[in-house]
Amino acid sequence: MAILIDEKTMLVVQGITGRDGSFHAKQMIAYGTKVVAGVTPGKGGTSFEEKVPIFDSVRQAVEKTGANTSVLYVPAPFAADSVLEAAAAGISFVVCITEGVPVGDMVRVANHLRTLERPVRLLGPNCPGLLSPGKSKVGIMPGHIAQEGRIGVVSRSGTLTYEVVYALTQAGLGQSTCVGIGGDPVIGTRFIDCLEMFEKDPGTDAIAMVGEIGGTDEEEAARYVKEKMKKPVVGFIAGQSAPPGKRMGHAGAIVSGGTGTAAEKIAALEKAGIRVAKIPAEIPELVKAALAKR
Amino acid sequence: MAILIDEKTMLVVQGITGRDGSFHAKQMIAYGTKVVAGVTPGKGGTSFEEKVPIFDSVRQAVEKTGANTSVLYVPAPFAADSVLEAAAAGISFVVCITEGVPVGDMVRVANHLRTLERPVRLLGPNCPGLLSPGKSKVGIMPGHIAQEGRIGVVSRSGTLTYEVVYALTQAGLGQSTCVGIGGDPVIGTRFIDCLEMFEKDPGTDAIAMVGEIGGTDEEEAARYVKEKMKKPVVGFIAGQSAPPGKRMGHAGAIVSGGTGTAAEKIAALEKAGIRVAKIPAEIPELVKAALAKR
Amino acid sequence: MKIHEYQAADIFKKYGIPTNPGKVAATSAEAESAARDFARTVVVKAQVHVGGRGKAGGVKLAKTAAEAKEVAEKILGMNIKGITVKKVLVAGGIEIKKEAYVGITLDRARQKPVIMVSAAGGVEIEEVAAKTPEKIVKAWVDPLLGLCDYQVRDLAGALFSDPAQKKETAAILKALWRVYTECDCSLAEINPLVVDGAGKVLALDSKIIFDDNALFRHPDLEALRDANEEEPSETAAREANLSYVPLDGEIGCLVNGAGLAMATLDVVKLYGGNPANFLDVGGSSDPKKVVNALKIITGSGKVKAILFNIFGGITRCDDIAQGILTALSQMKLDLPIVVRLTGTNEEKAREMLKGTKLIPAATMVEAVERVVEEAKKKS
Amino acid sequence: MKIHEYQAADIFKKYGIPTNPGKVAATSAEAESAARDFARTVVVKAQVHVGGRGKAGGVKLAKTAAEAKEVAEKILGMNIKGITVKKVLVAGGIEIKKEAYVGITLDRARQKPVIMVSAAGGVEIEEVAAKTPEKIVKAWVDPLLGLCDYQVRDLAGALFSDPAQKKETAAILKALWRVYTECDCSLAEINPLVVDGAGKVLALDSKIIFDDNALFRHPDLEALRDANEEEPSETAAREANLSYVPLDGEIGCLVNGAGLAMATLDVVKLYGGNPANFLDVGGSSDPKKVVNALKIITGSGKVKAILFNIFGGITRCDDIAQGILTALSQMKLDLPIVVRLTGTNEEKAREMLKGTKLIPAATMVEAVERVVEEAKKKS
Repeated sequence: MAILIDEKTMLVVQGITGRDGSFHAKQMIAYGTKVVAGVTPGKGGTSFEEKVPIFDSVRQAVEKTGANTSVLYVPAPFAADSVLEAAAAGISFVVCITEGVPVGDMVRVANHLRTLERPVRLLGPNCPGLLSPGKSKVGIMPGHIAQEGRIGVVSRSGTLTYEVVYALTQAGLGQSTCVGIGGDPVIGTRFIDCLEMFEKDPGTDAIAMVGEIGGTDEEEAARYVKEKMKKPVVGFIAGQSAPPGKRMGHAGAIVSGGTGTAAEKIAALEKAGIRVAKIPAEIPELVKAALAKR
Repeated sequence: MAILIDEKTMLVVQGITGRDGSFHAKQMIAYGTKVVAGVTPGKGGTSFEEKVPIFDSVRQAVEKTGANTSVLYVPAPFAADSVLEAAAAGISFVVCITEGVPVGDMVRVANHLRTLERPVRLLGPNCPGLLSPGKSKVGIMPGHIAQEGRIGVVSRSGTLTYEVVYALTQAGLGQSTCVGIGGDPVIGTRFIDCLEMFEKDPGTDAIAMVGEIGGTDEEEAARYVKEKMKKPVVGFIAGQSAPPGKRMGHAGAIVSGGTGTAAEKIAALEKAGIRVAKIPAEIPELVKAALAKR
Repeated sequence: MKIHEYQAADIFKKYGIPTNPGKVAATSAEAESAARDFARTVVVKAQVHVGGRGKAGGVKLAKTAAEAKEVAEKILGMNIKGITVKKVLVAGGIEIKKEAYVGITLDRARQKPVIMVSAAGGVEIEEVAAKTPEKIVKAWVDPLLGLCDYQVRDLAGALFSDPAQKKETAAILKALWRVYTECDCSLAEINPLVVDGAGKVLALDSKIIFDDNALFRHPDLEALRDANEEEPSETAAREANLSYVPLDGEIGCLVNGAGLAMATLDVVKLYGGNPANFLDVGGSSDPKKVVNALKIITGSGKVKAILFNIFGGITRCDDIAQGILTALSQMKLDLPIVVRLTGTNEEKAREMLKGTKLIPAATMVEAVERVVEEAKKKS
Repeated sequence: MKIHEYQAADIFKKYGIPTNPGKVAATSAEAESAARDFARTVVVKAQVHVGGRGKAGGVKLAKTAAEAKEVAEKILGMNIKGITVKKVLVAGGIEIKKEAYVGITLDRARQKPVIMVSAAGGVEIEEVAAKTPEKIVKAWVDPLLGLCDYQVRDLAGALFSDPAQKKETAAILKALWRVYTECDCSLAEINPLVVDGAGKVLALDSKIIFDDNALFRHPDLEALRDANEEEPSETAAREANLSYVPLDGEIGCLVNGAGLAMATLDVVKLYGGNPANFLDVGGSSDPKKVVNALKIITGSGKVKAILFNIFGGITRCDDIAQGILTALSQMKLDLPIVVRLTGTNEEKAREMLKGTKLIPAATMVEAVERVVEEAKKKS
């Protein structure tokens, strides 16, 4: 089992003819993801790698191929519109890889998606996507670092996620699904959403949650773990040595007005009974210990 | 029994110190409606008729008095904002009497209300309000023409509603609730909504539905009656002699692009098995006949 | 509120929509001079607030300035669907490669604006909708989100395949959406939207209808109103704040409330009469309003009998009766007047009318029967 | 992106927010001349992109032009939180009757903009929030609906009771909302918003921070950037499209990915080292990027050892190793360099580094231990 994507995922790639889109479309196809369609306005009627039909719009792609999930590799100025297009076309899960999307655009999109009668989930923006090992890979995560298993991973970052996933794999702890939720201040799917899905997923035994400075999502997640969850969660928070007021690469990774520090987050996690790793490499041990305790 | 308003209705009057607001607040109090608060920005802390406390905002009124319903007598330029204020303040039923509200404003408001997690129902704008005889009166309908009973009345107009209600009363057919949904092209509560509520209301035996030219709400209501309703419905459509392209008083009463004619509506109602009165005075007979047939 | 094609074109231009430049002429000499400036074939178009002017002969080509003068002479003063043509628009003729339709209006059922486009331009959209609905592509706009780029792309793609024309059309659609929302339109339409000889996309005809309810916040648009396009009675009614529509019959109707007024006309017709008008006199007992209403209704000289149909509601019937009597005392009116008053104190009101020349009636049907009878007596 | 007070005030003014007029001076002579124009007491304010300039002595009153010159002399060149003051704003002193706070920012938890107002103006809002949170009134704005009049009324009413001041404040709040949304701000703040001697409401200090992600659509705002406010290394990093933050330590860090970079700094600290910087070098194997990054990191001369921490991901580690080697061959760099490469072909990559002066490491911890050791050797 897995969350969000699995064998039933029928993917449409928005921006499939772009540099990143075409590269990662190939990677996803090679991994075994069912890439059923691509979209590039003006290139409808052609095909990608002579296998995947390309359409002018997501609506057409959904009508003709039954795609249920989309992934976006479109430039930042057009990302919000592409998410809205996917949502309106009947896609129920949209993964926005694009980095540098104006925050105001995402505020509008996130609030709009919440009002739809038919629920549409957004992952990202500014995220590496997600991976259900052996089932499906949507986004840019390297498939080879992961291994099928029963640990859920949820993280705000990219390569740090890979680091953790790889460490788990090397420790013999395979993953149910690895989700990169993205490093922007406003994102579609948050820690709590993933924790809730992992809690319900019969294929997941424990969760590794990788947070970072900025915002209060980790604190809210900690409360959620304490109040609602039975499965063990272990954590890591990046950015303990980040100076206040500086954006640490991710638009959302900033300590501002004294809130969002790593110390606060670690304290909140520990208060909720979550073991917090000091270094990423420590996560597999903590997961093993948590599983042994059950 | 009744729909939308009854003894539990706790009313706040928005614009209570204006000419119309104060006049009808008195009328409603005299009828027995529980008017618990008034709102006029800048007059908070004073009281209306030394009985009803006045607040600067609906939020304050709801906090202090527990009002659950509001009625608006505010000028057209401010009506949309007042509806939004009431909705945000926790009011669950907003009655907008105001005439002449820009259609664009109501399009925004109607679409916004639909997205709220806590449902907020709007009645109107450009409507006479509603009356649950013997229980509560919200709006501007004359109370004395109605009588407690088991007929539901729903209508797009004002005085024509009174005409029908009065005719029913004189024929010995009391009413459960009389609802004026308003004559604008975009309104919060439509025929279908009222029909659904009347169908569920154990205090209602039959429904008189008074439509008019413009739009297709009567046609949709007819389909609804045929497919979903067990209680008898009788109808009347005003505007058979209206020329096309002319706005007949109500902003919504216009035959445009060849649609919205009275003939079409009458045909749709009859096709759905609804008896349609030729003149308003015929409605009570049709209701009696329908009740007798059950 | 409707405005003229040339006024709508001005607004479109202001929002960046390419239009076909033209000049307005109120005389044939002006038309001739305008045509001379163009120095090529021109089209002379009647400026009236009704559709179907082409079929009515209100749109003509002219190859020379002299011909333009001649044509304008014919069109100016022409009566199209009851309205006299006072102005023509003279515009340079252009080569038309393609004709499409784009328009934005309110979808009342969905309570959302809808953008409609059709590759079948030049004919009325209602006609296309009736005969070949598959030729219309629609997109509904979430009014809180606004028009999205992907929608614009979709719509433009439904009209043209040439990338440049798609791009120009996308820009036009975005601008048209801005016109629609920023000017509080109930209709913003380009029909036809054409591709000209140079391959450029432009609006060849421009149509806007404004939401009357929103004009209070657009004084600049309100100023575009052309009172020439209304009957004088309509102008008078508007200025007196009365909701009024002139009709063809001989029975003048004064009713309180729009729905009741519509129903009253229906009953008059059902009982063999012909209403002269729709008029909502409102709920008050103000004699001045009644005087204004009576003057407007009887102004045409066609009215043979008058019907008051008033449902008292909260206002007392005796007050209303007093208002009517006061109004009638202030004007000379030699017509049979039937008065139906229902509501609080209706008996007292009927009592008051006794001994006057007003004919009281207890019900709507009774009143209508009586007024139809009175009108027939006068025929 | 932060901008100066005087630049923010210019934007506020353009949107109709009354501000206290001032003049920018880059020299004490300019400050003197500006003060002379005001011909009354002036306030001389350091223009720097950091808070707390008042406490740092960067804001002073001057009764005469001569005194203004003197004061400006002191403030210009002053170092406030690491930044040298290059400009001052000279503004006429005004009588302050009341001081309030108004600001708009994003509430990340609710994913909606929040307007905060407080009658306790003049102090930092974080301080008010910490000490007397009940003094802050908040309103969350539905971004699709926009700011509503009832919210504005509520907020203005929370600050002032005088009707005229409420009305002025309402207009200011509406304008501030327009600034916030139309300019893609992450913060738009007036602190203090004051009532002056004449009873008028105006912005006495103006602060705006723009969303970096949205600057591409605001070239006019991007042009307001003051490179003087950055360290030269920051400017160079920005121009090289590298995400970089200078820190105080001696271990230069080149990491791919922001999260991994933050974690790397944390591990360096945990193992007793001090990172010299945060730097995300990206996922590619482009030698040019590496050269730029190394130049930026080593520019200060403080760096004693360098750590590459690269998680290969989809890019092959041997490619990355080749990129690093090429980069190093293009520049002279006499520092110990520890390289940790993980991912596809990592063994091959480590093989390639053998025989070079680069020190390979298999894990992050191993690499950090080694680089800390190397840096200590150099101390």
